[in-house]
Amino acid sequence: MSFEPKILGIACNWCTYTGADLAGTTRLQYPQNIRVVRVMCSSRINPSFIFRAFQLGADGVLVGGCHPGDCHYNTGNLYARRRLAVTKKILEFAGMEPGRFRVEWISASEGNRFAEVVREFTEQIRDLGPQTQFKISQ
Amino acid sequence: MSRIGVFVCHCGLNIAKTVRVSELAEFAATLPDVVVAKDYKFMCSTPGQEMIAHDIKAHRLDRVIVTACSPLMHEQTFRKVLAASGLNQYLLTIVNIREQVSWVTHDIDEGTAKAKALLNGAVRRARLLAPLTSRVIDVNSDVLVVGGGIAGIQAALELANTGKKVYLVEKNSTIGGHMAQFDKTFPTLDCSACILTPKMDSVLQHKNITLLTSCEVSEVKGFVGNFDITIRQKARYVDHTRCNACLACTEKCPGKAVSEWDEGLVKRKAIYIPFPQAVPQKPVIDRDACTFFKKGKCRLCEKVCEQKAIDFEQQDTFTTVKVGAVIVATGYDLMDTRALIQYGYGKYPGVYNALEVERLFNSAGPTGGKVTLRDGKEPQAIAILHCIGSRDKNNYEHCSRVCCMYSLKFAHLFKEKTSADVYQFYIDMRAAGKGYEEFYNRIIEEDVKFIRGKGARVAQSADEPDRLVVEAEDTITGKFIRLPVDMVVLSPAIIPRGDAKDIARLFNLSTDRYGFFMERHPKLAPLSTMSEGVFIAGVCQSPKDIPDTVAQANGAAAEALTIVVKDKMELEATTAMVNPASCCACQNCVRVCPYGAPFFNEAKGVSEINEALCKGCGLCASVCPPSAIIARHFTNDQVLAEMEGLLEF
Amino acid sequence: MAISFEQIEQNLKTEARKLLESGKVSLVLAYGRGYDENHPMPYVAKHPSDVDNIVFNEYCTANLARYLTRYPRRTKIAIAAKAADSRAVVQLIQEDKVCREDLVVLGIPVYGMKNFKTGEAIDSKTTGGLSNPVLYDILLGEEVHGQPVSSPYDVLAAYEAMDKEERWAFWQRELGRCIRCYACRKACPMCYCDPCFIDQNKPKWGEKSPESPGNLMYHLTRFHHLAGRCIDCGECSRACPVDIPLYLFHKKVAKDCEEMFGQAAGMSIGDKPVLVNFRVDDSDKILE
Amino acid sequence: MSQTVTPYLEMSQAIMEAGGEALKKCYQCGTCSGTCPWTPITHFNIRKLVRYGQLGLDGIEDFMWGCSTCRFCVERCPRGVEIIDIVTAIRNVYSGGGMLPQSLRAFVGSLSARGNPWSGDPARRNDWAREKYPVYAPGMDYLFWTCCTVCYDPRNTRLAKAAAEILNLAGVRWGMPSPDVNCCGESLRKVGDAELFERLKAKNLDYFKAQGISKIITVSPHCLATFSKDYGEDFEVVHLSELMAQWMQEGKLVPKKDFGGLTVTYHDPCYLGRHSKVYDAPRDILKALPGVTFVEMERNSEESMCCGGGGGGLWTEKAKGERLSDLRIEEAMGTGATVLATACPYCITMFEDSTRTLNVDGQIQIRDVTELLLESLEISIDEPVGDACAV
Repeated sequence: MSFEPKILGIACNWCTYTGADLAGTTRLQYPQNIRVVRVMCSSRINPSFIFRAFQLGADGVLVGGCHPGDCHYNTGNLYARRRLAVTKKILEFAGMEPGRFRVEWISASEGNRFAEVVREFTEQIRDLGPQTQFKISQ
Repeated sequence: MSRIGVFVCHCGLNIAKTVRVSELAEFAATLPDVVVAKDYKFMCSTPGQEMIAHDIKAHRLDRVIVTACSPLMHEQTFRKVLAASGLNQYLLTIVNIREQVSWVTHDIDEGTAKAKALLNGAVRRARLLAPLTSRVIDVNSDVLVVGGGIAGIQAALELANTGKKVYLVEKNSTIGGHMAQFDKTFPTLDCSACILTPKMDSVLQHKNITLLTSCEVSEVKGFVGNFDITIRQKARYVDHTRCNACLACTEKCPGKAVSEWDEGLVKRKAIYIPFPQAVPQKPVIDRDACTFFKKGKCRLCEKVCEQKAIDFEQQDTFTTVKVGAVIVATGYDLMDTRALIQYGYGKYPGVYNALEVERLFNSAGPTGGKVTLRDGKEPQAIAILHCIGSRDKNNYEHCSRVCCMYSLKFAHLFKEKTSADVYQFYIDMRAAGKGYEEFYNRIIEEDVKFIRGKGARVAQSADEPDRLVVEAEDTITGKFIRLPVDMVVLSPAIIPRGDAKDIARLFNLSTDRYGFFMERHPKLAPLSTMSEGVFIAGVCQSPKDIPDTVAQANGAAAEALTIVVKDKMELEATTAMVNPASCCACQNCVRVCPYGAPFFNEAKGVSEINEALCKGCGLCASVCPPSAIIARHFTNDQVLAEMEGLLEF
Repeated sequence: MAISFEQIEQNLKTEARKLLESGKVSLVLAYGRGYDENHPMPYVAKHPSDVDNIVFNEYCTANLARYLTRYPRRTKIAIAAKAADSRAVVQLIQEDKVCREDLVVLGIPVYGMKNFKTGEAIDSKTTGGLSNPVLYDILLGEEVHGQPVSSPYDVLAAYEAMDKEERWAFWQRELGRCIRCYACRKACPMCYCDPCFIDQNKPKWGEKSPESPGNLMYHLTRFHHLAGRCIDCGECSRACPVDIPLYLFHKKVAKDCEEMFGQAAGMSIGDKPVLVNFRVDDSDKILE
Repeated sequence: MSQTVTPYLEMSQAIMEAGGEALKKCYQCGTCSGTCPWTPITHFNIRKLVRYGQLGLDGIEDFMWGCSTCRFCVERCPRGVEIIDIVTAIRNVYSGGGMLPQSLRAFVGSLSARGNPWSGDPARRNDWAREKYPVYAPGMDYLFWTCCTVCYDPRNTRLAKAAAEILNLAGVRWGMPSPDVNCCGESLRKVGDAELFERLKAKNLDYFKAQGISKIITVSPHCLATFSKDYGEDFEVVHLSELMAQWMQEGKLVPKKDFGGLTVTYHDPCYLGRHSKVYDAPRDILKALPGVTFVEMERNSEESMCCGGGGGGLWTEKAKGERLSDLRIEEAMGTGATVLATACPYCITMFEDSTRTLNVDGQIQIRDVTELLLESLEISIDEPVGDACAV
């Protein structure tokens, strides 16, 4: 059986989650490997959420937030940008493939873009193969 | 142990077509703590809702999971079902298997598998949910309006007419703002005073408006619905409760100072009213110009005042008012163009800025409405220079928006009042507005000369020393123009009031790079700010004309009304709180919060959160290294549990 | 110019005595003798008579800023601070953990300090490439000039050059040895949380027993918590009983932060820690 | 003259790639052309040059050589366009295609063959010094960078000598470059020959590195500007006027000679003023000279007029009536000054030329601030002032 990656999405309520809904409303098709957790703002994402997701067996993690400047909470995503950038650097220095963790700004009107990013990311993770480094074997 | 009910919706075929809903319900029944799991055609229909309500009672459910469309669609609907059944509404979880599952795949196996994973996550999260209660607070029914220009006047009157009590704070001794300085308004050329002074008078007369001139906001406490605003009444040295506005004092006063109202073109007395139609029409003493304050002798005003209203001992006083909402309408200043040495403002007497020219046209102005130069002569040639400091990276990048139109108005008035030749030096003519293009055409036909090229330099004429020359390129012909004129009018950049930064700090408003107040959303919330309950109107937000300002003022009044019309309001329940036992006093939360909700309690040595200000974004929780902050409804363990569930299958 | 440790010790004693006698401070954080010459220990002088117990030699590597947060706010403290230590002081001031006006910083310009376990000089590894304190009230020696300047990040080259599998294996091996004694966080001047996230049960961020996944969670999260705050004193690594080179990871994160945000930790008391700050024009490239 | 044209965007693209990226920002308001000193007196129009560049229109050749890179337009541009970069890029693109005016061919040729614009023998670069002054050796405080113009142009060798004497009086350890160096290349870069510029620069940098040079003094603001902006940041460059003003303030140089009521005005060289933001130092020096009445021209400091010598203008022939230096001389004389002081060898050359063609060389003298200061220190360089102009 071919490898079906597990992808965790974490999306902010106001932009990316709404954009993902729009992708549905407009019936855009994308792979079903992504499972989205809704948070109110991308700034809610604790770096440990990401580390934990990989330990729980996620093959890839995609974070979505409002475009910088459009944050529902004004500046939340500007903090998130810095904090998640550091998270990414830590993962990479620990030895993880850089492609497994990705942050994208997707607005509520960009259903198309949400679908596109998910398609592309899923392909990328499929190519990288299963994530075994962090995963805690049961 | 919780008792969870799972309700899977078919949404007709919308879901059922690509998710095997009955299989999903059967799967749900196998998950921990799930005591009942059902599927139904339309869960949001009345029978669907009744089924949930019935099962809550029948199965003594303490958690409900609805597996249906996006929470953005029906979360509220189902929350009401829970509330009606005696269950806390925050114990509801929605699993989005329509927008994010059934509609985005054609493969029923894939759809079903993903739905199961999502549901698994939801069950794990639901077990950890806690009931939340929104705090309900009383709402102060009054409104504060800051700034007594046309925006503030309009907003105050609109609100007062609905029966709400309004405090209108103005830092000057009269209301009216810049509009009261104008003679005519574009494009209709109706008299500014004729349309404004009745409104000013209504403010004074209105039983619901408390007019606070010579006042400034000095402290803001509280939050939406419950602001405590401290207002400083600056000493006027005239007891306005006694003064009968006979103005005998202003006649006798020997003290002189430049008239701010007339843009420094003339002098006024030390005890004065700024202009004849000022509201209130009672004088104040300018301490810096008063002979008594300077030399300790004089008191002429006191001698002539029959009402005994003069009070040299008066001090600043402070009062606190309670309001539910605030409208900020603090207006604008013109950029100080002296820094642009190439235009010679402040150096050549023939160079004027736009507001000075407004005063020259005004019949109550320094020249009685005659257009004369500082030496009393009538100008023979006049150049109006657009975009001075606006649209300019070295100064202000924004377009000041009204200059094109007022420059046309000036041209018209110059033509009407003098026999001068009038030239406009412009980059682009911007006449987008009702009747504006027509006005532009009218001015062209009045034989005003339009030179398409930004004025580059103003200098003294070499041949006629009392005249000026304007240098520019006419970019249409590519010719260098050296134009002898008697008068140059600069249209300077419109910028926020010098003290806008203080106002921003007081009300916790964000500003753009130049200090204009930021709206919450440029399109969908143009009058709201990041501070709940504080609204903005007029040029303090960005340059705009009078019609737009008035429209904004009405809009801001309506926005404020939506708050103060209620007696009580519910605060956000999904706020953050600090667990003091874990707080390490790093104060990261205090540093990052866009709303200023967290604060450091020095006495206890821990951070605390003012829940009334919290909007529930969760930023503070993620920057809290010892996880001492609990972001309600999105707690660390809730999110982790959901992730665990999602990634299990 | 050679460093005279005796001179520094002498100056330290003189200043400490003056400060305690005048009542300007209620305690002086310095070094005292351990079980032998080569193992000095942190020492708190509270009375002028304690001053005689103060020592200073090349093994006084401990970062005394660690102890600043142990005293009630507003305690007047004098602290002996080498270059990296002074950056810790600055960082703590930025974080409002201590107030500038409550501190007398006794700056020690020095190089050639030695790891008390190995005797090896620490200059190129864990001093942030600095010899002189960035903040002080009194300098206990002449500023050091003319020492070969090395980038604090030079030692990273070998690790950055590894491919990701090698690096993963390296850290698996190193972090896998962790016995979860938490000496690293005890020694760290920036680890002042109590309780630490890893000690919590709700949520349980990671296993508490010394096995790989829990170790990884603890250390990676700690690296994040110290991002933009670690001042490269190297105390975590020297404190580690199993000699895990934690300083390498901290250094890498510090380097990335400096590159991305243009600010190194603890250099200026007016700075705001980079991860509780932002610039509107931060580039999205940092996420790539 | 109406004709149909088609935008040729490949050309516009080429200009942007050559460093004229700022083309995109311009909104054609005419501030540059309204500010440009050339617009009133020649057909050169800087706005049109940019416009033609934006659309890649034919006919750009008519405009490309008029700019003297005085930076007045750049300072005023509301869009922050680096207009000089555009001019340089356009010249680079077109002169690459062989379109170089006749007068500039000798200039470029000399730079290419001899490493200086004056067709001077490279080996005789230091002849002006007559072995009186030292060549730089490692360990010295400063390299005194002698501009090609002060080495080879007879009038300007006086400036070189004056500067050398002042350096000696100030007591600094200094040396001039060995003949291994060549022109700084500033004007050449503005003329558009980026390739040759890089060659000249590399040779100079090799010399700087080999000698371990860290501090450089220039008398030409052109060398100053290009060293500080185009040569990297490995060394510190300063214009002599700044040091002289500092030394006077420190009391190291004390003017003695009373000039007895001499009226002096000062012309800000574009490359010292607008390019390098040095306005006060030369004025401070002049004001401190005993018996000098200092007067300003109307256009001074940030608003100073250009002499026309920058951007290759020094080597380009201009018709009478189209010379900025003539206008500037008239403006200077209008103040009643009998000495026009400046601080740039290019300005000196341009103005001396104008005083002769206007036939006013008896009424106004052109002096470098350095020369005036040396005179007030009562040191004369061993050469009569009078006949220096003869070439």
